[in-house]
Amino acid sequence: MKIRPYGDTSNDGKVQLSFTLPVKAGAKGIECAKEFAKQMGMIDPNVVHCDAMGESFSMYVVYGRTPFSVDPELITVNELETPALSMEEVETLIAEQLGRDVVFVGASTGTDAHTVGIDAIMNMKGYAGHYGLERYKHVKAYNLGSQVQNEAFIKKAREVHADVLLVSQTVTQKDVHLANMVELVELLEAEKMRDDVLLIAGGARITHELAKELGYDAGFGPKKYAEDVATYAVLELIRRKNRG
Amino acid sequence: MKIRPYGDTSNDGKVQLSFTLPVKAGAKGIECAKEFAKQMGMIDPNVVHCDAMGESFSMYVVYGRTPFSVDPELITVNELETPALSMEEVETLIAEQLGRDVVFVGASTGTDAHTVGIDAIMNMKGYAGHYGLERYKHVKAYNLGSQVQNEAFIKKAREVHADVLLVSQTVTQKDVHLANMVELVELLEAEKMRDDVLLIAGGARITHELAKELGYDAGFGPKKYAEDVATYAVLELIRRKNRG
Amino acid sequence: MKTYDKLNLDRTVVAQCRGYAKAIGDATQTFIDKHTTVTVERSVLRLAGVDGIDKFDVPIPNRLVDDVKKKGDLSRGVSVYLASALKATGLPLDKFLADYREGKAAIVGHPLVKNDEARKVLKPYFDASFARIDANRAKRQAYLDRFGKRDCELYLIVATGNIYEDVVQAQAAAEAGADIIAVIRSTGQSLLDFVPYGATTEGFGGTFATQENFRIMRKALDETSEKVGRYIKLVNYASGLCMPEIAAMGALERLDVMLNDSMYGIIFRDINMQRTFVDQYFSRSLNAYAGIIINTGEDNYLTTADAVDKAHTVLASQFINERFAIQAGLPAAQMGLGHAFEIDPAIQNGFLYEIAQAEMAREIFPDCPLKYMPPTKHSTGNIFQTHAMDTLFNAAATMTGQSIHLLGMMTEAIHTPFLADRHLAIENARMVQTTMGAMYDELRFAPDGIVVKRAEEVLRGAHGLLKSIAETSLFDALENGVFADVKRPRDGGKGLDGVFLKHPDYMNAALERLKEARP
Amino acid sequence: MKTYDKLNLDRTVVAQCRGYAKAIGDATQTFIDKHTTVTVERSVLRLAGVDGIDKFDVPIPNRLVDDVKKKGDLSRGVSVYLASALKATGLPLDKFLADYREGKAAIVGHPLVKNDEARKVLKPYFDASFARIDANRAKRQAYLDRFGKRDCELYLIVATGNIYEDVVQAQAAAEAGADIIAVIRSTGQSLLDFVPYGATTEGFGGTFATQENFRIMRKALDETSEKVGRYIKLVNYASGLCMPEIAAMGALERLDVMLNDSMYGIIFRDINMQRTFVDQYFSRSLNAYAGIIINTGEDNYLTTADAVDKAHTVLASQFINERFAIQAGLPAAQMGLGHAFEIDPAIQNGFLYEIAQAEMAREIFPDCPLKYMPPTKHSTGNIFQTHAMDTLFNAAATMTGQSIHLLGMMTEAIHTPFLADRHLAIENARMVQTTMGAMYDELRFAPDGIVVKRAEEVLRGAHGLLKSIAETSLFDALENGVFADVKRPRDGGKGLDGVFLKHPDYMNAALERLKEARP
Ligand code: B12
Ligand code: B12
Ligand SMILES: Cc1ncc(COP(=O)(O)O)c(C=O)c1O
Ligand SMILES: Cc1ncc(COP(=O)(O)O)c(C=O)c1O
Repeated sequence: MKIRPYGDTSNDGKVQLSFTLPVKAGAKGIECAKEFAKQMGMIDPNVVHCDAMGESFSMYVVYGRTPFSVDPELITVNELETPALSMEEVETLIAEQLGRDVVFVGASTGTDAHTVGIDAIMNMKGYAGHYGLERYKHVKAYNLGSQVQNEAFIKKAREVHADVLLVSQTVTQKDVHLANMVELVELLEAEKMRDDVLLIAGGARITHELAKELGYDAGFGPKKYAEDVATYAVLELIRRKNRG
Repeated sequence: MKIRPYGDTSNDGKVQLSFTLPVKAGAKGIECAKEFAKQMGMIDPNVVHCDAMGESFSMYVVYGRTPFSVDPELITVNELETPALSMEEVETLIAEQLGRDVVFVGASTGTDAHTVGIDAIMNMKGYAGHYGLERYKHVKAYNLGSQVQNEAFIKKAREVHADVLLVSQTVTQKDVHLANMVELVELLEAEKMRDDVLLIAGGARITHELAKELGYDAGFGPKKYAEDVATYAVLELIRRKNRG
Repeated sequence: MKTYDKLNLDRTVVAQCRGYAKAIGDATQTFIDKHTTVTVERSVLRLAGVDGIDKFDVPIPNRLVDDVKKKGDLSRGVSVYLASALKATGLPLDKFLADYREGKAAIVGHPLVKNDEARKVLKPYFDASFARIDANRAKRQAYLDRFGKRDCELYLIVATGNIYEDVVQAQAAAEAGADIIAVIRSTGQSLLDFVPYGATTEGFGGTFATQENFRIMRKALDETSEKVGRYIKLVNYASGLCMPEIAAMGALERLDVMLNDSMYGIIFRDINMQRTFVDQYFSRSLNAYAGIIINTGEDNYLTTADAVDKAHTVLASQFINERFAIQAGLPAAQMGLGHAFEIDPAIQNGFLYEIAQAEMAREIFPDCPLKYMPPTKHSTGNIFQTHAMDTLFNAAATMTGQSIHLLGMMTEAIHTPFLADRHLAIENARMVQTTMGAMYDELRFAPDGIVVKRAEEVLRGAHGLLKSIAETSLFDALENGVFADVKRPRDGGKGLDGVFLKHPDYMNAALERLKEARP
Repeated sequence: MKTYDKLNLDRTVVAQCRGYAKAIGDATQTFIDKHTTVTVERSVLRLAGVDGIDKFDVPIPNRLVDDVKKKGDLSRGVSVYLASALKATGLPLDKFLADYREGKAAIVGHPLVKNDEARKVLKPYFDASFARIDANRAKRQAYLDRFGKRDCELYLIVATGNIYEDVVQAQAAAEAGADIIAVIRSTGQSLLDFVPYGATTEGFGGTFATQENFRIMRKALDETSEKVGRYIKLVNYASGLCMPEIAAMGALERLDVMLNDSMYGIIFRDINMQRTFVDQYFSRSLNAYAGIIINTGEDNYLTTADAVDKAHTVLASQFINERFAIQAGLPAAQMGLGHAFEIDPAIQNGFLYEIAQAEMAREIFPDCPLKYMPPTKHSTGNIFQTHAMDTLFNAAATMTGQSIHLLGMMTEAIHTPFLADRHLAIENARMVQTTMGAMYDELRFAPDGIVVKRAEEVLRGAHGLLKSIAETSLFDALENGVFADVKRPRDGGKGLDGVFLKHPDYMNAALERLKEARP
């Protein structure tokens, strides 16, 4: 069954839109805004607010109906479907199925100085009530911190025989993260290490879809915790082991 | 020259969108929201917020780029272009060019009980520093208040030989104003009075475009005051008089 | 909730205000006691169990009262006519009504029984309705005992025009944290001299208040109450030409709060003042009996009059509404006097005036569940700024310990609320209530500062106004436009033709019971 | 702005805190005075008028200092090398640099002149730069005399990465009401051991701090100042591996405020602590001379550490930053100590803690233009809720009389600010400042209430922490992670290889002048 946005009545298709135009505020600007909203498919867009921002910019708030609809049945979710196991379950899995320690190396790479995300996943105390990897039995977790250059990251990974690489990226302006994430894949390939590790990315603006596109094995966004990534990684390592 | 929305860089085309979908919050919902945003033309829409509203609804905030552009040169403004004269200028015009009192009858019609708008235009004290029509010399202003049925409105107009009818409409839910405004035009036509009066509408959600569509002579929205409507009405009456 | 003396208000002045209000109320009550109205009589019928419509959709209570009005003498009251008809036809009420509908029985034309006899004939019917109301009251109390009640309750409106969409939205709002849900009425309903019937889906700017709609929403909210473990209160509007009848419907369907102002209809709906005074008395007497909290409409004054200059009219009106409530037997705990946060945010120190006024209301009416209304007049299409303004309002409510907290909507200037607007409004309010937690207990104001002085000024203004009204009359005051800058003639407005001077033998079997039940 | 004693703080404890901070500062200063760094020496060159890059984009100051480091003895300081080279070649500085660029002249390999001689040789060059800085200071003062200054200044950031877009946005923000504009730097710049050159358009998360970019923005804001009749202050960041050089650039280009913290680089950029302590001293000495207000970075602590549990670390750090500022000759009026509104809004009474802390900072540092930072950590993609949270922050700032008020953005959790985000943030803040106007003068807190107790608790915590640091050393404290929950080894982090123990004959011609000028 197709669904449409809901303002205050089923299928009314109502949405709210706001944007800035590089024109002076006024009647002309309002018409431009309306025209623009129509190009976005809005029917009878209602420009409810127009405000001057200096001489050459103006902002608009628009409400209106849209004709579009989406069928949830036909939508595929580009997200890992693995159910998260508990810390104890993951520990048991490692002990029983891998029979050795799993080595994670993580960092906030490139020029990115945000550590709270990677710390949330790795640090003993974890985040929002979810313990980090350092607390897991049978896990060796190396958290290199932030601003770690890809070369240094790989060097450490080789040194400690990493099974899993955890890359955290927070700054995305001008797509700086894309360049940095792709560089890592290229370096790993050049070093012939790509197939020896599970390569996992995470961060506020990272999606599984994006990570896959860039050549990573998986991606984790907001509200993902150590058990999510641990479950995925351990199950995948087991799968690979069994595959031989 | 074509213009596009401005986020933080010229022509980046960035807009903000929010809406509700009748689905449970979650990964599926987020994909639906993304798909919907794509249908609205957004490129790489970024669903930055998803929140549950009970079991069967969820709301989304989306940011993203759009490919659309508008050429302000080609946009026609559906607004009255008449420059507003001052109260004194209008008074002089009436005295010199019409040589008689101009009669305005105004009301908030139908079931609409909002009077602040029509009072802003008509009452002596006016609104936001703009005197109302009652203060104009050579103007007779009858403000019938609110919840005035179209029949009663027409009756009064006939009684006082109105030159101009001022209709205020504030409640627009389920398009109640459209039905009411059209009814007035039909009644006036049935009474053969339509050509004898200037028919003017106003209100927060009224545009000149809409008023024209419904068969009115003009429409006035927010931030329009007595001098705007008086200027338009008096100039139009003079034009009609001169036309004969 | 604890109250403080933060403003050092002059208690003598407050007592004098109450004195003037009593004088005003007493004078008006003399008028009220001498009159009845068509809708008061229709409520009597409704409380006797009369309901339904004829084939032209005219409610049977209207048909019956019109009959008495045209062919009998309504100044005797409808009670005696109904009793006489039942007596004469020998039919039980339901049978009588079935015949009446088919034109086989009439309410007039029978020999009129004595008042005492009438009381006896009608007793079983009233017993049934009053028992139902008693049961409602008990059920509400049971819910409250079970689930408790928040100190400051969040009050949200739904207004889709369609009762079934209203249900969806009301339940979503309650799940998101709303404590009280009001179903806004369609534009124009308050001017109808009858109450529409059945479930409705076609209102404008709101949904018709019908008994069936009340029932549908009450049932839905009871379900949600169980689900969320909080008793969700239901509100509708008694105001308008049918105040008493809607109050009766509300009592029968377990509404918890009803908008009911002694003057709102006069000022904002141009309803005749004589009609309104009589109607508000009956409807409030009923609200009192049913344990329904009333909400008065002083907040509306500030949508047409200036919120700084006319703040004292709000306070004066609260004293008057309090007085009328007392006269109708309402305890303070059921007096939800209204006030509002409507000062232009562009005014320097406006927020200080707001908290002065809100704190003042708290200190003067410490036992009343005050209804605090959000900014509306200065909301614009800038939804972000409006949301910020609502945050300030939420802060003011928390800083002054308000009890019924109506939420502002970021789309106030645009449309009746969308589902998401309401959700965001609740989130905003919850955040403020949490993070500001004990702010009310914590705050003090500079002695002789702006806040203290403002409260004093407003109280003095109200005192002067009440004094001058007491010296003339409330009728005169309304003719002179003291409230909301709106003038209303004593004999103007809608509904005067429905007001009747009572016959010396007038009898109202329902009102008698309501009065008897007063503590 | 008037200050009050609303919290009844124990002034003895405050004085003891200052005592411990002095002990900590004195001990650290002993270390500082013994050392110099590559960037301190490069600043000396910059203040002598050395600028420009070679054909590989390496700045000439870096080339020269590297030469001395490799082929000479940097522990003598670069002053004497430069003077000796000028003396030996007989060239004026510009000619010498032209030759040097072409490989025709060297800074090392000349007989070293005596320090006194060096001072004499360099004097005219320093005279020129210091005169320029004096002129900047005078011009700023003239602007302030002409236009006045708001009590609470609104501080906005631009961060497009492109200096020309930054200009557009900064001007729009100033026209909308911003008083202070900060150009955020590109990620990673603080770890560069050189300062990029020229106008730049390609930063990430911010725009490179270059002298040309400073000039472009200063010019644009001067134009806007004239237009809006308000002096618009310009901010950039001195922090990082090039603190002293950027401070020099800021002094030369009339920046008004510079981010300059004695420990931020250590904690948040993993810059070596020895390096940072030496660098902050030189850069602050320069800021002091140039009349530039510094902004410290305590607010950042609460982005990684818990804002409730670790509030006392903010206060302790403020005392330390105050002490280092005093040691560098900064008057209180130039100490923009940082603090922040970062408590999770889901915490009961969090707002009360916030105002306790903000009021406490005001009362303890009454003459400092405190920099108050908005919520960032608990901002989410829910732009409406974030906007509401920012309203509460604006309220807290107004309620506690803050002086430099950084605005929160509704898109904090999403992207660096869009033009409209900034506009809406200003509108929000202006509204709060207007409607809450005199709130700071008006408010009092319950004696022994939550606010008063919270302030006492935080002060006591800071007291204990400072005491323990004074008993060991600041180096040890940083090794133990007392600030922001981050631990840094004394010999770890970036830039240690740029630190040098001074030779007994070390001479720094620029620092000498800065010290002499201290009141
Ligand atoms: C804290 C913070 C800082 C701190 C960082 C301290 C530190 N040591 O980390 C400080 C103050 C130093 C800072 C500095 C800067 N910041 Co900053 N900062 C933030 C802030 C407020 C919170 C980020 C955070 O800690 N979130 C909490 C964590 C737990 O969430 P998370 O990172 O998403 O992590 C979760 C998931 O994503 C996932 N995850 C994350 N990584 C990984 C990795 C793996 C492998 C997996 C499996 C999962 C995973 O798990 C976590 C738990 O669920 C955000 C704004 C905001 N509210 O989001 C801005 C923000 C991220 N910063 C920003 C910027 C631009 C900067 C600066 C460049 C400029 C400036 N503002 O000064 C600087 C320089 C930083 C640099 N060189 O990189 C921008 C980024 C814009 C963009 N999209 O590009 C933001 C969005 C603010 C803004 N609107 O401008 N910042
Ligand atoms: C004040 C007010 C009331 C007051 C009205 C008092 C009165 N006597 O007018 C009261 C409290 C009684 C009220 C009641 C209701 N209201 Co009301 N009310 C408002 C409010 C807050 C302000 C409207 C206002 O006064 N604006 C100021 C005036 C000056 O602006 P204006 O009308 O746009 O007029 C200007 C121009 O448009 C123009 N203009 C207007 N008319 C004309 C005519 C001519 C000829 C010309 C030339 C120009 C002109 O000139 C004016 C000056 O520039 C708005 C929300 C908001 N902030 O906008 C809601 C609002 C209009 N109300 C609304 C509703 C639904 C109702 C109710 C139905 C439900 C309820 N909330 O109880 C009731 C019933 C009303 C009914 N039967 O019609 C909705 C309408 C939604 C919609 N788009 O359909 C709004 C938008 C609130 C909301 N979001 O739900 N309301
Ligand atoms: C006391 C009172 N009654 C009624 C209403 C609404 O009435 P109506 O249904 O007549 O529009 C209000 C409006 O806010 C009110 O305050
Ligand atoms: C004192 C101080 N310096 C510098 C910065 C930013 O530094 P960087 O350019 O190193 O990211 C901040 C950040 O907020 C700060 O508080």
